[in-house]
Amino acid sequence: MGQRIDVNHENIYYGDFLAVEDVNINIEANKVTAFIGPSGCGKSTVLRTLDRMHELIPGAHVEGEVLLEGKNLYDKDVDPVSVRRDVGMVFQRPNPFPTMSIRENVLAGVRLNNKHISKSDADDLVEWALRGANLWNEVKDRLDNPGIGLSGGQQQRLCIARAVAVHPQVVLMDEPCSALDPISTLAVEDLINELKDDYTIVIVTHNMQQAARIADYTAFFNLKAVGQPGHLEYFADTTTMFNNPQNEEAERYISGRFG
Amino acid sequence: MGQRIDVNHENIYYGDFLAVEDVNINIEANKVTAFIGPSGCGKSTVLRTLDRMHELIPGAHVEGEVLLEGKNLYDKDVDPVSVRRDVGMVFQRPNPFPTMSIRENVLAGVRLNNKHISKSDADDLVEWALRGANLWNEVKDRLDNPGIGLSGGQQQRLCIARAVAVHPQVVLMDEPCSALDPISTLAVEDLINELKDDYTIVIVTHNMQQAARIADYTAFFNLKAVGQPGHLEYFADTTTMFNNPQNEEAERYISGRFG
Amino acid sequence: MSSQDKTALAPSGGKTADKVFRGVAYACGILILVVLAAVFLFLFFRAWPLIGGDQKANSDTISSFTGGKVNTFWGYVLPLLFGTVLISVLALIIAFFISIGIALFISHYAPKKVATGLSYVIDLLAAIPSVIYGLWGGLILVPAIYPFWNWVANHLGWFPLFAGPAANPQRTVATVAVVLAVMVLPIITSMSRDIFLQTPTLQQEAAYGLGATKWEMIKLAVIPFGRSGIVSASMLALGRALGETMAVLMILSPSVTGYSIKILQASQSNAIASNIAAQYPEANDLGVSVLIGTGLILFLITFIVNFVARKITEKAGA
Amino acid sequence: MAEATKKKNLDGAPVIDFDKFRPSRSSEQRRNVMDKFMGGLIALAFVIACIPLVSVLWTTIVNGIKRLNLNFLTYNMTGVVGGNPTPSGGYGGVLHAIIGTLEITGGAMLISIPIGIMCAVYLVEYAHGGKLAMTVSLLVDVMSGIPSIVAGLFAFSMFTIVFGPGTINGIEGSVALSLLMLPTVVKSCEEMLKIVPNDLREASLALGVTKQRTITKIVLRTALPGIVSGCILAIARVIGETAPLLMTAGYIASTNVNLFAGQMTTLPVYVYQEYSKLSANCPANATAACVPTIPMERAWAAALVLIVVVLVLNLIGRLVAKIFAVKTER
Amino acid sequence: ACGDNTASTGNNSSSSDTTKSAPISGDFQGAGATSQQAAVEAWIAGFQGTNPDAKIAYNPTGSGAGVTTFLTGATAWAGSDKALSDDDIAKSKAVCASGQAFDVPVYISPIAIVFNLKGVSDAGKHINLDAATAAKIFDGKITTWNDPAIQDQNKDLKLPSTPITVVHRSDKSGTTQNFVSYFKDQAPDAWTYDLSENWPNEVGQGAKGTSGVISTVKQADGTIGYADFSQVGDLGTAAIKVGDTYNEISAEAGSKVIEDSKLDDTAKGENRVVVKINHATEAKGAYPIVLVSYDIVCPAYKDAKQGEFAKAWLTYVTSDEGQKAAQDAAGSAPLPSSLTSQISKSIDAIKTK
Ligand SMILES: Nc1ncnc2c1ncn2[C@@H]1O[C@H](COP(=O)(O)OP(=O)(O)OP(=O)(O)O)[C@@H](O)[C@H]1O
Ligand SMILES: Nc1ncnc2c1ncn2[C@@H]1O[C@H](COP(=O)(O)OP(=O)(O)OP(=O)(O)O)[C@@H](O)[C@H]1O
Ligand SMILES: [Mg+2]
Ligand SMILES: [Mg+2]
Ligand SMILES: O=P([O-])([O-])[O-]
Repeated sequence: MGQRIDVNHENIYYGDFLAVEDVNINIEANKVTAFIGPSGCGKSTVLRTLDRMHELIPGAHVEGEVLLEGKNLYDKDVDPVSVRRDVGMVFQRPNPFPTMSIRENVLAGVRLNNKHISKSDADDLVEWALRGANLWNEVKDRLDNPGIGLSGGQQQRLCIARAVAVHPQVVLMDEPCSALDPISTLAVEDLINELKDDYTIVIVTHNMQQAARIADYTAFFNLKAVGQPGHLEYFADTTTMFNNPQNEEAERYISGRFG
Repeated sequence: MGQRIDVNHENIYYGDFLAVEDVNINIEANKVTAFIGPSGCGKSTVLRTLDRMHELIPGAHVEGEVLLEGKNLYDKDVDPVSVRRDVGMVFQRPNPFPTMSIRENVLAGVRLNNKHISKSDADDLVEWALRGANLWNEVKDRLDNPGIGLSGGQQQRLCIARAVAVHPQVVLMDEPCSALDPISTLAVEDLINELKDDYTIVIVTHNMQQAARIADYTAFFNLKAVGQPGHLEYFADTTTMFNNPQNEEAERYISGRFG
Repeated sequence: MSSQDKTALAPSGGKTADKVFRGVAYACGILILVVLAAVFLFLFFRAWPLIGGDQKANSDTISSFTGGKVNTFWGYVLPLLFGTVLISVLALIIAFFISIGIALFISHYAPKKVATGLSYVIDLLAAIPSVIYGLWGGLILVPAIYPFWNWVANHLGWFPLFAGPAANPQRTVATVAVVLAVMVLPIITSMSRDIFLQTPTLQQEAAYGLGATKWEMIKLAVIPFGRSGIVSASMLALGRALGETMAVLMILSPSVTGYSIKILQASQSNAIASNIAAQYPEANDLGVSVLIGTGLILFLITFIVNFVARKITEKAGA
Repeated sequence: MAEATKKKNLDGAPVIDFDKFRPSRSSEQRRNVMDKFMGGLIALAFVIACIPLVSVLWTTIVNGIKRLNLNFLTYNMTGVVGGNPTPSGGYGGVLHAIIGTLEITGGAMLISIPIGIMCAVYLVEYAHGGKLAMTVSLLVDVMSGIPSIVAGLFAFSMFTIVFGPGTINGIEGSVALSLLMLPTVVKSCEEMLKIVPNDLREASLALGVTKQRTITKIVLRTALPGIVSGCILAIARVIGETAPLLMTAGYIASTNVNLFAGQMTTLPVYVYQEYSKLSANCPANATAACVPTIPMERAWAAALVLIVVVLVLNLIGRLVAKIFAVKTER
Repeated sequence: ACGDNTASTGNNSSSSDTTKSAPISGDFQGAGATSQQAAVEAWIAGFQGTNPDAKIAYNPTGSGAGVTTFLTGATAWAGSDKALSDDDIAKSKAVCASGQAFDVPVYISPIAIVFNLKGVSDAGKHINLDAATAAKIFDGKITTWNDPAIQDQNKDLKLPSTPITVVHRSDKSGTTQNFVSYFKDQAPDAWTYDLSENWPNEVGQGAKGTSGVISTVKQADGTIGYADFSQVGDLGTAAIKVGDTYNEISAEAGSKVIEDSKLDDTAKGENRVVVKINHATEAKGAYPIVLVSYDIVCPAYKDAKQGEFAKAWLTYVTSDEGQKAAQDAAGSAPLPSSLTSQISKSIDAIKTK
């Protein structure tokens, strides 16, 4: 089962620079929540605080709370490693491990937890994950080829397969489809739809059609001016957001009259 | 004035691997031609043969003709450097020069070609190009900051500004908007519309709405099977392509029923 | 901006510059071959009397080097070669893991400010001349390390490498290997640190995103990325160890002939480079030929070592 | 439609029991322990390495500081007899050796850095894994294994053949050192050029910039900090060479500023020669100013000077690298 | 030139008849024996006192390399611990303007047997050794300090059972050859090796250079080695049995052996002054293990200036003044008067025109 995330009064810094200010958002379990907004408004930044990836950047830190099923991820006693195990992530640019084969890439996360996996279990898992990412047919004959030998789109799908193969509770996706063609995009969207039965999904997207298609809730981030911190402008269920937004900025953005 | 490109019986190889087979296409001057098709079908590959960037990959070569205003780019006496000066290119991933400021990045094409340009001309050129790429307002106060310090979307717009700043005859764009938010995308689309008065534009895109919005002609590439060479399946003016395609594969692809 | 001096496909300026530059680059590439050929030919030419000269005089010369114990070239050079390789390999083994550890410490563990300072210290240490290591090793380390090696000889003496009794003073292969390890350590460290620091953030985040611990992230992203760099750093290090002259000369008590792996005993082995330095000043013409012959062997052995290492790198890179 | 695709995607996909892959408590513990353990080992490696390194520096500083003063730096070794002080009140110095070191190393830099950079450019930018390039790059690796003593023999004999027997001068030492520097320069430049993202070359070439200008203005410029630090490492490797310089540059007590004629003392050779003297004689009637241990003291002081010279060079290199530093992409 | 210390003025105050001729000027180079280095430094300083425009460099490369370089014509003179070989004499014809090179002794130094033994050497005591015992020690036949052979000669010392670690030169060395030639002459049964500049056996530890030997001996208890007397420092030394007494080492004691020695009549060639050291000497107070080091010059040079220099140089070096300078700077033994006439005859043979 997926888990819910509640973000309370979150301020996000890069060193001294306050990148995103006072975010409050409730992300429902087993739903898809989309983050939209103009470039530089901090969508990626907020997303990366949900699995404590943000703090890997030197000097970066977070104020406020991020509650995963009520438990604050930023509590002293929480191990970021286990947070990241429960909250998977797919990045904007495809990043397969260059020295690993396609198969090993998919298994990379699982191998960390469990050194000894029987070959047949591994085979099953690889097939499941690759089918889910709509990549199976393209690569099934060359599972032992290096993952970086694939085209950009294929690489990104491989990364999605790798992320879902560890079966996280929450999956964060930062523009996972921006490098994909429509067919692959559709397949990934279907996969997201399917995954939400089991997991909570948060996705950053520039494609509003995509948000409208797949998200249950949509968060609109905005930026008052360049150099100012970004903030969460408006959060609503997707139908309201796209059909009847109660926020002027959001309406202007969605209708393309922005800026 | 833009120039027309005619591609005749073009086969494109990576080493021994025939990536794209027998492309024949006529790209009209001062029009926007869009390349669409599934991932891996060779859109980028074909695009990169139009300014002889393809041959920079070791072992890669091309058979057939690419005529720029009737002159074969692949003739013995043609200098690929001057081809690339006349045919500009914008890449899928933003690639500003990391050693240069925003301003220097825009001027790179002019400066690196050892052209001397007065400061006021340079200022004008920088402003013109950055405005065209919808980046001026965001960066006008920090033109001397490094280009690499911008966000992904901003970087890509900077690259577009850099490409148009050299006033090419033809501009090739490989998914230039895939990392941009809708606002920037709209601005770039407007820019493309504006540029086609002077130049010929070829754009690879995954976003069919975008192709429909901006292209005069659309080329649909396809792939019979993985490992097989890609080919140009169908070429038509955009209205025909999206409303009444005379090709079954294209129709299935456009309507999203593919695969 | 308005001046559009466009004639389509006009030949571009700078074409000559392009050609010249390319020519110079090629010439410099080829120069490497020429230089190396010159070195090889010279060594071979100077060593020629060993093959084509008066064999009686040759064996007399070699006898004079070895106090009459050996009078053939191979009998002279093979033990030297054995000693050279033994010392260098031991040094590399000692240095390798420590260096990788330090490199990782700097690149991924130490706070940024500390790391910058440490990097600087390591870079500086790479520059400490071997003659200073020789001074230090011969005067400070040799007496200081005796209790340790003596302990090793007493407790691990059953292992042939550590067969006792430990020589006192410890001017032995073991001590020299430690000094050479210290000398090559900064080379491996600074090169692998540079590579580790360049591990793409994307790769590292991919690993972290899967729930990897720091060490697992290093195993998944950093080490594979740096592997060929590590190998080539080790190669450079081995090269330096094989050719190290002064430190060995100033510390080791050399043997005249013989193969031995008793690294805690004195006068068991000698290295080619330090032997050349020791014998060259007093050698006559033919003696120089013999020494250059041994230099040629050393040259060939580094060739083989580097060749093999190179093949390993290639395989790892594939 | 979602139903249909779902079926299509996972049609035939195995059913996975994810509990099998769950981390067990023990495995989690094992991973945590492993993480801590390796972190500890890595820190330990650092501490272990620090012992000899600190000891080397400490010994050199403590022993070297004693005789390191302005007099030592501004006089050479002419007229120094036994343990007796010179008229200037010192005990001889290293001025001639500092000058020799700077000139000989500078000569080696002038020879090997341009060749090395261009050779790296050839390997990375022009030769796309061709046979010649493979050979060159292999031979560069081989060359990096040339023992310094062999380089010395090579330079010695080359000059002997060209300029007659017994030729010993500074440039001969430079040639020997450049042979040692060259592969280091080539290799580090090669690494640095390889790291420059191909995107940048394409971006530049697509602007219609010639290859030469792309290389000089984009590629080399982007790689510059790395190249500078690579060259510093290369200099660092050779500045302390002793054995080849004993054969090629010789040893002289007075100052020689002419790189092309006459013997030249360098700091490492000076250190070694003073170490070899070990002690000086003080005759029975000598005054208290006669110091019998002066040669070793000079050796340590010169060693300290050598380290300081290296440090200063490093600082300069770092400053250069910083001024031209490239902000790296995240 | 820059950084020069003004030549020391102490030495040339005495009115010297030997250097009456016009001052020499120019660049002159020598190379050779390391043993001479300290003395040569003093000589250069002294020589420059009267010839301030002469720039002299001595590269202590080692005797062999010094002779080799001299035979290429690149240096004005060579320093060598060993007399020229017949081969070298023959080769020198090509280098010298006329005649062939010859050698004259310039530097005599006793070779000390040094040791480091707790309770003995650090108490400032010496040990007594005869040739056979010393030879056996250095051949590894006697392995502990309290071996009866040693103890018997040192009744008043309480010797411990510490194992003996022999320390010898690892590089080719004139010191080694001069040292073992004493064993060869005086204890032929105990020392059966051929005479060579290389250490002949694998006993103990080797070290590079005199400095290496001294620092090794200093590093551990129970070590014994040999080194030029000037480098002994505070290490213990052995008194050697000459006749019925044990004579301690000193510069004068070394000189006495040479005084009691004859010229080597196997050294063929004009003007050569080669000493055949009489190890069997019974002269009172003589210390028999000595090293004689030579300067090698041509009787005539292609460049007359070099000849002028060589003549003046040797004249100064072998003069009382020069020998005194060497004695002060290097602790060497003075050339005995028995050799001086021969030496000055040879020096006179150098043509300066
Ligand atoms: N590593 C970093 N160091 C410093 N500032 C950063 C860093 N990454 C992002 N920022 C800044 O934080 C702000 C938010 O950036 P972020 O990448 O989250 O925006 P975004 O909404 O994801 O944009 P895009 O749609 O272009 O991906 C921007 O002002 C950006 O310049
Ligand atoms: N550098 C290369 N070397 C070898 N093969 C390549 C290379 N680049 C692309 N290919 C192959 O050429 C074919 C066409 O690739 P291309 O990148 O042109 O596709 P595309 O249509 O642009 O895909 P996408 O939409 O994912 O960008 C693919 O099969 C790909 O694997
Ligand atoms: Mg983002
Ligand atoms: Mg593409
Ligand atoms: O002076 P030597 O080095 O030959 O003893």
